[in-house]
Formats: sequence, structure tokens, C-alpha cells
Amino acid sequence: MDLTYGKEDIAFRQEVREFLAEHFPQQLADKARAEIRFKLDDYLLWQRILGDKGWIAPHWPVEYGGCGWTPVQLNIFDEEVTAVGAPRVMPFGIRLVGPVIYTYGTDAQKAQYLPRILASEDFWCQGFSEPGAGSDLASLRTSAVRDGDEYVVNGQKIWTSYAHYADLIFCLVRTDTTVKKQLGISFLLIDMKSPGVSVRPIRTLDGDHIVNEVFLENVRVPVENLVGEENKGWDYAKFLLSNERTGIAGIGMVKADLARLHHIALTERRNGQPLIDDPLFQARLARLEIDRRALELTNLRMLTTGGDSGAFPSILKIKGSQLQQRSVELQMEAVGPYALPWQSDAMEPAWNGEPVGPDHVRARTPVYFDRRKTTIYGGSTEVQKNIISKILLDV
Amino acid sequence: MDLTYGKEDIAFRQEVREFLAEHFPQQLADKARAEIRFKLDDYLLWQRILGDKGWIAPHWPVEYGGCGWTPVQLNIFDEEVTAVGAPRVMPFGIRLVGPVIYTYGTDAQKAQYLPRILASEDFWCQGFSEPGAGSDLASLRTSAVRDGDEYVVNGQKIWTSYAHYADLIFCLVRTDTTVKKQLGISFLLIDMKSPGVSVRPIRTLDGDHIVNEVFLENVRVPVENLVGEENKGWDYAKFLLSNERTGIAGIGMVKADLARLHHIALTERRNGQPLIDDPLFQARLARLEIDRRALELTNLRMLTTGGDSGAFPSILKIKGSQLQQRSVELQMEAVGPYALPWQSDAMEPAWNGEPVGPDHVRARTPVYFDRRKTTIYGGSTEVQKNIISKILLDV
Amino acid sequence: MDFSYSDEQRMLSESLEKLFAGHAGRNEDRAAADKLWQACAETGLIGLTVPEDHGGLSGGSADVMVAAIEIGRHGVNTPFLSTAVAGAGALRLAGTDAQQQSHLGRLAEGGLKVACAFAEPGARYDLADVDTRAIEDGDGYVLSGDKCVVFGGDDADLFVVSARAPDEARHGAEGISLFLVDAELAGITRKGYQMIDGRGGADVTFDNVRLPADALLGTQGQGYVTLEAVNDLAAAAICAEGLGALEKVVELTKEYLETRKQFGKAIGEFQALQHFFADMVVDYEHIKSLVFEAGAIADSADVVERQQAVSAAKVVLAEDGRRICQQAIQMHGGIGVTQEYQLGDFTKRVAVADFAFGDADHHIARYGRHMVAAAAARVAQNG
Amino acid sequence: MDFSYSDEQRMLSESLEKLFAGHAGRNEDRAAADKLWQACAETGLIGLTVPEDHGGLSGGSADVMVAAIEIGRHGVNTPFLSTAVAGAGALRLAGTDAQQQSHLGRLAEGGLKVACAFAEPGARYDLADVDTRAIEDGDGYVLSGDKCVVFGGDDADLFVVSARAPDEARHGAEGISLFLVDAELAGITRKGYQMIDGRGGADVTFDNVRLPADALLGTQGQGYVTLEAVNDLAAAAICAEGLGALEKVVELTKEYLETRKQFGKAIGEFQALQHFFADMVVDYEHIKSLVFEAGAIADSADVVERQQAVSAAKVVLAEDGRRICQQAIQMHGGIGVTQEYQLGDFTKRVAVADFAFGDADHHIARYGRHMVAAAAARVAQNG
Repeated sequence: MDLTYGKEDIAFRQEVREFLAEHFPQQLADKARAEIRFKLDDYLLWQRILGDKGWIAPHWPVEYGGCGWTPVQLNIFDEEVTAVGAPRVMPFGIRLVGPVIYTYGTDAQKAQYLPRILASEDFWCQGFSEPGAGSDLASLRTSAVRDGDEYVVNGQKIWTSYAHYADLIFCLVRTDTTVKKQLGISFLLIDMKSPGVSVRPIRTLDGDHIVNEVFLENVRVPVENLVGEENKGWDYAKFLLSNERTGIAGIGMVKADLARLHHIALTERRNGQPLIDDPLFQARLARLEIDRRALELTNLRMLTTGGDSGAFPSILKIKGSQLQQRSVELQMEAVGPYALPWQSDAMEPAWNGEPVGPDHVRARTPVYFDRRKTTIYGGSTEVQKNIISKILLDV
Repeated sequence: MDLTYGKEDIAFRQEVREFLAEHFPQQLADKARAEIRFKLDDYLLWQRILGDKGWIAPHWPVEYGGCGWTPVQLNIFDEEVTAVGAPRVMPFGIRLVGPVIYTYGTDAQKAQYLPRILASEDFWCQGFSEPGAGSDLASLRTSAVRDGDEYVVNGQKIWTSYAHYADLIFCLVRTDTTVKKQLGISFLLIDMKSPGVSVRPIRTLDGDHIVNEVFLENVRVPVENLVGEENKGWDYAKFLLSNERTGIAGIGMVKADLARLHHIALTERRNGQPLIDDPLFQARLARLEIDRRALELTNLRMLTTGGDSGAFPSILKIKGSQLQQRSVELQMEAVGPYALPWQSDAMEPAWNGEPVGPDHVRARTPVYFDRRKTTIYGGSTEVQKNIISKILLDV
Repeated sequence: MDFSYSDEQRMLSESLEKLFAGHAGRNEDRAAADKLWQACAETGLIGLTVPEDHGGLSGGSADVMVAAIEIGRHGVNTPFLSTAVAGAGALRLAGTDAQQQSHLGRLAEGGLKVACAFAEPGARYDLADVDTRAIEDGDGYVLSGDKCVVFGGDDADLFVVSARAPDEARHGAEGISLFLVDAELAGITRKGYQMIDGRGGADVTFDNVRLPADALLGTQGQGYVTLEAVNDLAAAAICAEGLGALEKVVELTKEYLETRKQFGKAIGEFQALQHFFADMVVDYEHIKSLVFEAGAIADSADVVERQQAVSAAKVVLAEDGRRICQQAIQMHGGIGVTQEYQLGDFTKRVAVADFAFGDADHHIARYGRHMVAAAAARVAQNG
Repeated sequence: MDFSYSDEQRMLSESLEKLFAGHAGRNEDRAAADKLWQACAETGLIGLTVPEDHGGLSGGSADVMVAAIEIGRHGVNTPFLSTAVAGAGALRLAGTDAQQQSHLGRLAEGGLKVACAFAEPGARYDLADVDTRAIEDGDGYVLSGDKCVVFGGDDADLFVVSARAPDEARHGAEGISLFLVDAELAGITRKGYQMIDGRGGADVTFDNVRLPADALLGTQGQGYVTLEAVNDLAAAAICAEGLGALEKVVELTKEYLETRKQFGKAIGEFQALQHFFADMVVDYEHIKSLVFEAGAIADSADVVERQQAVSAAKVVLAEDGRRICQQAIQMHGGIGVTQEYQLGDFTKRVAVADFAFGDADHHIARYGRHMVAAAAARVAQNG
């Protein structure tokens, strides 16, 4: 038992820090500090810097452009880039469809898509959820009917993050309606500029626009855009969703939230003293720090031992998403009455109004509302609990 | 809207207080204050005083010996007797089997049992639960087979409170195994001194002996001890269980617990100050007081308006049992390291050892463990939640 | 002991139900909002607590509660709370006959919007933390200071402002005076905004604002008692708004559980969600009892009883109400986090009730102080 | 970065598994307990942290953790914690060569039971709240004072006692000295008892107990640092005991959910109970991580790191561990509240870990102090 980082890991962290000190753009650091929302250009700027360094897809196999880092090193990397406030690398190409393509795709698909993913030339989005198929994903109804060398796709996707930025969408579609629902699904890559594709924005509680509805009306998709075999799409989706669970705990985000919370709690006052010295607030914050510590260690325990059971990703998702919510909830509590003015617009880069209250109050309530999603997406807390008991209970 | 007590209610409370000041025995008050466990004689002493006054079964119809009080007055009475530390009136005769007998019993049964219940001449216990039938009560298996003028009863009951004190037990027994489980149950009154009845004590986590297993081996019961019709016992049981819900919130107990907690928190010290002035402890205690206030008002709201829905008894049971647990949990926290010595024996009247620590620490941990039962018995919290959603959700 | 509405309260509730039907809350435009405000005046809502002598209904805080529940249930935005509850309350409690005469009638008619500017930057919820100064100057005063998160401050015609003499320390209940300040006076700058739920508010700066002698509301230096009383009236009212919003939150969740299907059945058939829902109902009913009590007692002359009842309601509304909203969003899944679906509007209204007029920590501390005092007194009495 | 047991630790764990199998915990009689203690000595358990020079295994706090987990899992009662962790720790950290020579060897052989008498009535968990006095008297000292809730105090041969000079104030870390006190000396009265889980403890009174000069352990007046270090060793070890007990609590609940039938199916098929169980597992795994860290760090020379790790583990063990036990009892229903069924014994062991060596409030406050200091330092550094 040795719960300290090894020499290689310490050196690796240093290397990442030096790279970030030199290459992470000041303009992005400023935006992050001021809590201005990142837009497409910001994401691309940063992803291309990482791409140039060869660090855009570190977890990929080395032959496809990965870095060969250990799980602990991947974790260190995530921590450090999050600590400087870097925009998150969009997962849709790198984390989600990329591994599906290099695992199940044809050579032609690999050649066509993988380099463009690494270079951030294509912006991908994910077409899984449908209005009638949320937690019960396999009941999806978007249909793809073979017509010569093309599929004709009809249906609707929902909760599609960044569809309004996307060049391509990877979709689950139904290619056989006569079999058990999981057995009639295929995995299709669709150009967002195809005729018949339209995008409708969905604004979320924080006032931001990230997710969308995507409508597919008689969209014609070349058969070479099918990944793997027809009607085997559910297998690829399960593979993809299991990858989605990496970094599931969101430690980096929680740490950044807590750093901000410390700053706020040192600045705000209660009964004439810094809020951080208020016994109730301090106890709450300390408990949250202890939970962060537990989450971080549990994550490292899973990474280094594989965990004691397959339930670990779900365990981390549950606790991690709770902390991602609790930390911003405490931030909101920390600003007291200044939680009341609604300043979502002030988080937009184009905004040029006059902010209300100290700088640190602006984003508090919108971010609180935004974070309600973390226990819903990527498998809700309830779905994760189902998974845990399915794995651990023999009933 | 008027949330204050009416003149009659205030006068009634005064009347109860005066009665208690005069008639509640000092020896019982002393025991209650010292947290010495009440035994059979204590219960009988107090019940007979109430019986003499005609206040032993106030909620019964006046014709059978009730008082004709309003629900608010019944509540005031409960509060006041609990406030002085009176032993609770055993529910088995008064609250449970009594109403079944005067509602469904024969004239002979009424004449035989009701006066003896009111005079506390018979001590009753309840034979419902069985080892294999907990929340799923109707799956009980104790059988009663008719043999001439008698039933021959075989089976086992469990969690039978005070069976070791009891003269009589009212039992649910299976009289027809060929029909749906609810339709083959009968309601039988059995003399505990009948040959074939035996009692085995079950000690609970606090070290006390209240509940028992009751074994019934070829116990012969006269047919005139059947209440109502054969195979209709499930209806009578449901009637009985709905009566069990009166006073379900346990306000009186919570108030007594909180009074004790105030005393402890004024006495114990943290960082050189009375514990009640410690900001964390004070906030916790204040929140508990607020919850008590909410429970009390919600109880009165139900009593005066019938509540908005049939879910109210379950709502009060859930919240009331939580508070009954939380209040003694906070008592235990209040004594800190003195929660560690296990002094269950010191709560027995016969004990003559030397106590450890201040007087108020002795009962803390045993009582904490004992109270875990409040969210289990009388319909567990989970069962209550099932009931609430069954009533309120139309699915 | 009676928890039910009186006949008058039932009529008030029903008339508001009709009045508010079809109003759109945060998305209402200015013209529609003005029209609604006039309609409120006509039903007597604005003058609800104004004495009959001044054209009002002489209603009490229980009537305010009845009205505020409907406002919360319908998610409408009006300056009811700032003008008809807090503003009218301040004038009633501390105003001279002349002040009441000149303001309350107009207020009840919908012609005068009032906003109480009590809170200051850095003071959090401490109403005795006042750095705004009023210098006596000839017959009148010169007022300077910053006020923040003023409910209805964006379009108030009249401010009620707390201030103290220049040489006094910033903290403490002693020495605080209240002033009626015409919003059009020179030296006033307001930064208006929408709050979480779309209602109007403002940060307001007073820079050497010259006030006439009769601007003083109540006795000089003795304003704190009024401040606290008005804040409690507002706190009780916003709890009632929150309760109305919570009723809708529970109702929407019930409907969603009954109609939304997953894995071939209504999601309300899943036991985990049933229990989640039962938790919401248990919390909701207990919040309701305390909000009713606060409504019944918020204008009581017994200050200790009033403060305990209001603080109790505020604590559960903030803590348990917030949790109900979180659970409701969770049970809705994706649709619950969209701006389009009405659940969000109601949870945002609850959030306003959460952070306005003292948060849970503020009120639990106040409740705790009364609790300790009572416990100590009990011990002193029983020896 | 490696969370797994070393080969030695795996062997230790397995040998204890064998040693403890079949031992009955709280119901063990004296003869069986003595026999078990001797067997513990033979496996090296008692001398686990005693230097090899003195016949021990020179193990660290991580090894103590491995052993304590097994003790918790098997619910056995031995004076391991008081003698082998706290007692040996005090002697190691502050003892002179002569003191170590004369005590540690016997301790490792099972021939000397030690108990640390640090806590005092009214002091709660504050180790610097010491009213016991040691008067210098000729070559030695005269010791007077009351100690309470002394782990292993019921049958210790040797006490380690904290005291201060007669003229010093009761509160404060300065001026505290530690003494080795033979339990047979005149003037010592102990009131022995069983704790919640059946292990032995005592309240001890020292009434003018005459001590020789070499009774002083460590430097006079400088004992507080040792006190805190020993308390952290004990706290980390009891957290590990608690973790072992929690493992059994989770395991018993799993078995019960799988086998107990209601309404014709295993109760583990009810979604509400499945989710309840998942909550337990989530909490358990996070407690485990922190207890491992505390075990790894409890003997670290870095005091801040040590205190943070130990306090973090103690807080979650107390708060979340208690909740796990409550949920386990709830899911068991009636059987869960009986003394007969073993679940109760394990929940009682967790309760001891909950309240021993500082409760959640004590440790969250200590963690908070370090947190604030670090935050302030960070701000000072970054401007």
C-alpha cells in the first residue's frame, strides 16, 4: 500500500504544468476566470493546440494517435487542464465516436474520420436520445430504410449537445422493426448538411443554449456510412457508453468549483466576519472538501486496482454528480441575497451591460440550475442505482 | 382561519392538568425522570387511575365508556399525559381489540371483555405478525381447524409486545387455505393460559425485553371466541389497523424528548460553553424544533379538517417516526464520549450498581438503538410511502 | 382551531384564480403587466391590507397569505409583495396620519408603487447593518448610501429607506431611521434588473439626496422595530408564494409520473419514483402547515411568536422547498431542465422565496436565539 | 500509487482471519478472552508496531489498519487498540530507551496491558482540557484527577495519564505532561464497564498517587503533541475497525435482501430497497478510501497531512457509517432490531467508532481549521 504518487507521475504532472503555462491561451484563462461561456471558436482554439501537441486523444491506442499514458497519468492530465480553466475537449469525436470507428469501422472510415477528429476539423454530435426514449434508450424509433446505396432516415433526436455547431452526427437508427428492440438498431454517420436535417435549439434552465432537437426528414445517407454490421448498432452503443464513463467522477470540475468557493467564502461576510469563518458554513464546506477527498481517492483506487467490482463507474458517477451539484449549490448559498438577480446574459461573451454586485455573484444561480442536469444525463442517478444493485444483488 | 386553541380547549387542558397534578403518582414521575423502565405494575397502576376517572378509553363511543371529546381534545389529553411522563396506556385492549369487539363482537363478547378492558383486568397482546409474514401480513400461516365446538390452533406469532404480561391474545388465523390469502383469515381471541401456548422472549438492541415469539401448539379455542364471521378476519384487521394510526405522529413523545434534550444541551459543554450555544448544535436543535412545530401543526390540521387526503396518517407516521428517532439521536450526540459506556442495565428498576457519568447520559445509547424500531413497526416507512403513492398517484 | 379559509378568503382566492388565469409570468410584456396591475387594484388586491379609511380592505397577514399562494400558483409577476405587503406595511406601521393619507389611497388604487430599500451590499441579511447616512440639514435631511436587491426597486415611485446619523457605527439596531423617498428626486440612481423568476428588482444608490422634514417615517432613530416587522410581513408573504409554486411543482410531477412512459409503463409505477414522490408530499404538507402559521401570525403584536413562526416557515421553505424542486426536476429528467417547460418557472419562484428576506441560516439562527432564551427561562423557573 | 495490501499485509490479514474465526465478541468469557489475547501475542499482533529490538514487528499504521479491519469484521473484543495501538504508540513516540526497554517487550508478549487515560469529564473531546494535576514532590510527583471513558481502562496494568502543574489553567495545549502510572499504585480507583460493543473501558480516579521520577513520559510540559499523535493513531485504528464492521453490515444486508421473501419475491427485487442498498454501497466505498488513507498516513511526520486524513476518515465513518447502519437495520425490519441477530453487534461496533477519539463535530472543526489556513495561505500567495 502506497497512497502517494510515484516519481514518474510527479514528473509527468510537472511536464503537463509546463506545457499549460506556455500554451494555454490567456484569453481562455480570462474567460474561465470571469465565467464567460465558451463558444465554438474557444473550443476549437484549445483543441487544435492540444492536437498540435499530440495530446488531444491520449487514451486512444498509440497506433491511432494516443499517448500510452497510465490511467493515473490520464487522471493527472485531466486534473491539470481543468485546474487552469481549459474548455473541456468535446467528447463526441474524441471520446465517443472515435473509439467506435477505430474498433468497428472499415479502413476507409478510419482513414476518412480519425485524422479529422484528431485535428478538430470535424465537429461531431451524438444522436442517441429521442423524445420517447430516455432512460429506455433501446426503444428508439428513428428509422433507416435501405434504398439502393443509401439509407433513408426519418425521425427525431433530442438533447443533442452542440448540434448547432456540428458537421456530423452519429446516430442510432432502427433498421429492423420485426425483432426484439435491441436487435434492430444500426449505427450510422450522417452529414449535418444533408438535406432534411434541421436543428431546433432547446434553452435550459440557466438560459444557455447547448442542447437541441435534431429532425431527420427523408435524409439520404450513403451505405458506406454504416459502422460495422447492420442491426448490430446496440453492441457498438454499449461499447461507446462504457467509454463515456471514463472521467465520470468529474474530479477536475469539483476541484475548480471548490477553489472558486473558497475564494467566495473568503470574500463574502456573515455577521461581520469572512463567511469561511462562520461555523455553519465552514462545517458545510469542510464536509464537502472531505467528500471531494473521498471521491478523488476512490477514483484513484478504481484506476489503480480496477475496483472491487464492475459497479465502480456507477458509484463514482453518483457521488461525483452529487458533488458537482453540491459545490455550486454552496456557492449560491454563499452569496446570499445576491443569488436573486438573474444575470445569465452577463455570462455571454457578447454582453456589454453593467453587472450587478461583485463579480463572483453573476454566474451563481444560472450555474446552480444548470448543474441539475448532472444527475440526469449520462445515465441518471436512478439508472446508476439500478446498475449497482443488478451487479451486486443476486436476486 | 384561526390557529389558536378555542376557549373550551384551553379549559379542557386546564382540567387535564389539574387532574394530573393531583393523581399522577410521584413514583411514576420519578421513574420517568430517571429513565427507569416501566414494568407491568407501573402500567396497571396508572391505567387503573385513569379507569377510575373514566378517562381510560376517551375515544370509544360514549355508550361503551368513551368521553365524547373532540379530536383536538383527544390530542390535548395525549400531550398532557405524555408531558408528565406517564406510562403509555397499553394499546392492545383499549385501542386495538376493544373497538373490534364493540363493532363486530357478539353481545356476550362485549359483556365479557369490554368492562375488563376498561378496568385493566385483562392484559391483551396482539398476534398478527409471523416469521414469514411481516409487511406482507396476509400471507400468515397459523392455522385454526374446527373440531366440534373448538378450533385447534397451530402456528407461531412474532414481535408480540408484552406477551409475557398478557392474559389474552387476539390472533389472525387461517381458517381456509383454498382461497385467496385475504379471504381465508379469521379473528380469534385466545386465553394465554391455554395449554399449548408458550412465549419466548426476544431481546432488542437496547437490551430490553418487550417483544416475544408466541408458539401455539394444538391450542384448543372455544368457537365462541371467534369474532364476527369466519374468514372475514382480514376486514376486522384492516379496521383495527386503521385505528392504530390515531396518535400516530407521536407528538407527545417528541416533545418530551426535546425537553430532555434542552436540559442536556444546557448542561453539557463544548469548547468551554454550554452545548446549546455551540452554533452547529444549536442549528441542528433549532431545525428539529421547527420540524416538531411542523408536525404538531400538521397533526392539528388533519384533526380539524380531516386532511386534504387519505394519505395524511401515512404522512404523519413518516415524519413523526423520523423525529422520534432524530431527537434521541441528537441526545446521544449531545453527550459525546459518554455515549460509549453501555448502561442498559442501569435502566432496570432492580439495578443497584453505580452509574457512569452524569445521570442524563445513562439511557442515551440504549434509547437511540431502541428507537430504530419506530420506522419499522406499525407499517414501515417504506410501506407508508407505498400507501401515499397508491392514494395520490393514478398509475 | 381552524385551518380552513374564511368565506371572504375563499372568495379572494377564487377571484384571483380567475384574474390570473392565462397570465404568462416572466414573459409578460410591459403593457400586459400594467393592465394586470390595474386589474389587481380593481379586485382590491393592492389595497388588501390598507385600512378601509384609505380605500383598502383592512385585511391581515392571513389574507395576504391567501393572495400570495395564488400569485405563486399562477406564477404571475406583479409588485404586490413590494407595494401591497412591504410598502403598505411600512406606511401602516410607522406612518403619521398625514403620510398614510397622502400615500395609502393612491397605493390601493394602483397609482403608487413602493419599494423597501433596506438591504446593503456586504450586509447579507442583517437589517441592522446599515451604512446609509442621513444628515440633518435645515428642515430636512441629506441621504447618501447604497441599497441592494430591492424588491420592486426597478419601477417604484416611492422608496422606504433605512439610514442612520453620520457619526454612528454601521452595526446595531439603535439609531436607524426610516425615510420616505420620492424616486424621482435628484441624486438617485437605480440599476434595475429581473430576479430569478422574472420579477423586478434594483440596486439603488442615493447620492446626497435632499429630503424634506416630513420624509421621516416613524420616530427618528427608532426605525429598526418597523424594519423587522416589515421584513417579517414580506418573508411570510414570499413563503406563501413559494408554497403556491410548490403546489404546482408537486402537481406537475404527479402528472408527469402518471403520463410519461418508459420501459413500457408509466414511470410512476417504478417504486423508487413512488417513494421519491411520497417524500415530496410529506415535505410539502409540513411546509404548508408552517406557512399557514406564519401567515396567521405575521402581523401579530407578540414579536417573539411572530419571529418564531416566520423563521420556522422560512427555514422549511428554503431547505425542504429547495429539495422538493430538485427532486421534481430529477424525476422529470431532461424535460425538467428546459426553460420551455413550466416546471422551471415554478422552481425559480421557489428559489426566490429561498433567498429573499433572510435565508435558512439567517432564520435558523434567529429561531435558535429564541429557543435558547426560552430554554434558559424554563430552567431558571424550574430551578 | 497502490491501494492494495503488500504480501506481508495479506498474510497478516489471513492469519487474523483464521485466528478470529469462531470467536464470539461481546459474549466471550474471561478465560476465552485471555486465551485469544495470548494467541494474538503469538501471531505478533500485540507487538505489531513495537520495534523489532523489543520483540515486535516494527509495523506502521497501515499494518494496524489491516489488523483492525479484521478485528472489526470478526467483531472480536481484545485490548488491541488500547494496548497495541495507543499504549505502544505513546511509549514509542515519547518513551526513553529505558522506558521502552522495560515495557515494550512485555507488551508485545501480551504480559502488559496499557490504557491511555487522556479524556476528562466535561472536556468532551478536547485533549487540551486537562484538570488532572501533577505536583512535583521530592524526586517524583503526586498525581490527582479524574479521567473518563478510558479504553481498556478496566484491566490495564499501566496507564498513560495526561496532567499539568497545579498552578496552570485548565485549558490549553501548553504545560501538559504525560506519566506512566502503574495501575496497582495506591490512590487509584477505577469504575470498569463494557462499552456499546462489549469492549472494556473505565472511568479512573487518581487521588494523590505518588509517582517515581521516571514515571514522566517525554519532556515535562510538552506532552500535548504526543497526546494528539496517539489519539490520531487510535482514531485511524478505530475507523478501520468500523470499516471492517461496515463491510459485514453491507454483506448481511445483501444476504438478507437476496433471501428474505415478501409478497412472493425476494425483497431485493423491490426497487426502493435496491436503491437504498446502492446508497449504502456508494457510501461504503468512499468511507473505505478515506479509512485507507488515514491508515496509510496516521503515523506520518507531516502533522497537517496526518490530521486532515484522520479527521476526514473519522467524519465519514461517523456520519455516513452511522447512516449505513440505520439503513441496514431498516431494510432488515424486525429482525434488525433484535439482539440475537449479528447485525446489531456490528452496528454497535460502528457506533463505538462513531464516538471514540473525537466525534464528527470535533473532527470536522479540526479539518475546517486546516482548510481555512490553507485557503488563506493560497490567497496570500496569489495576491
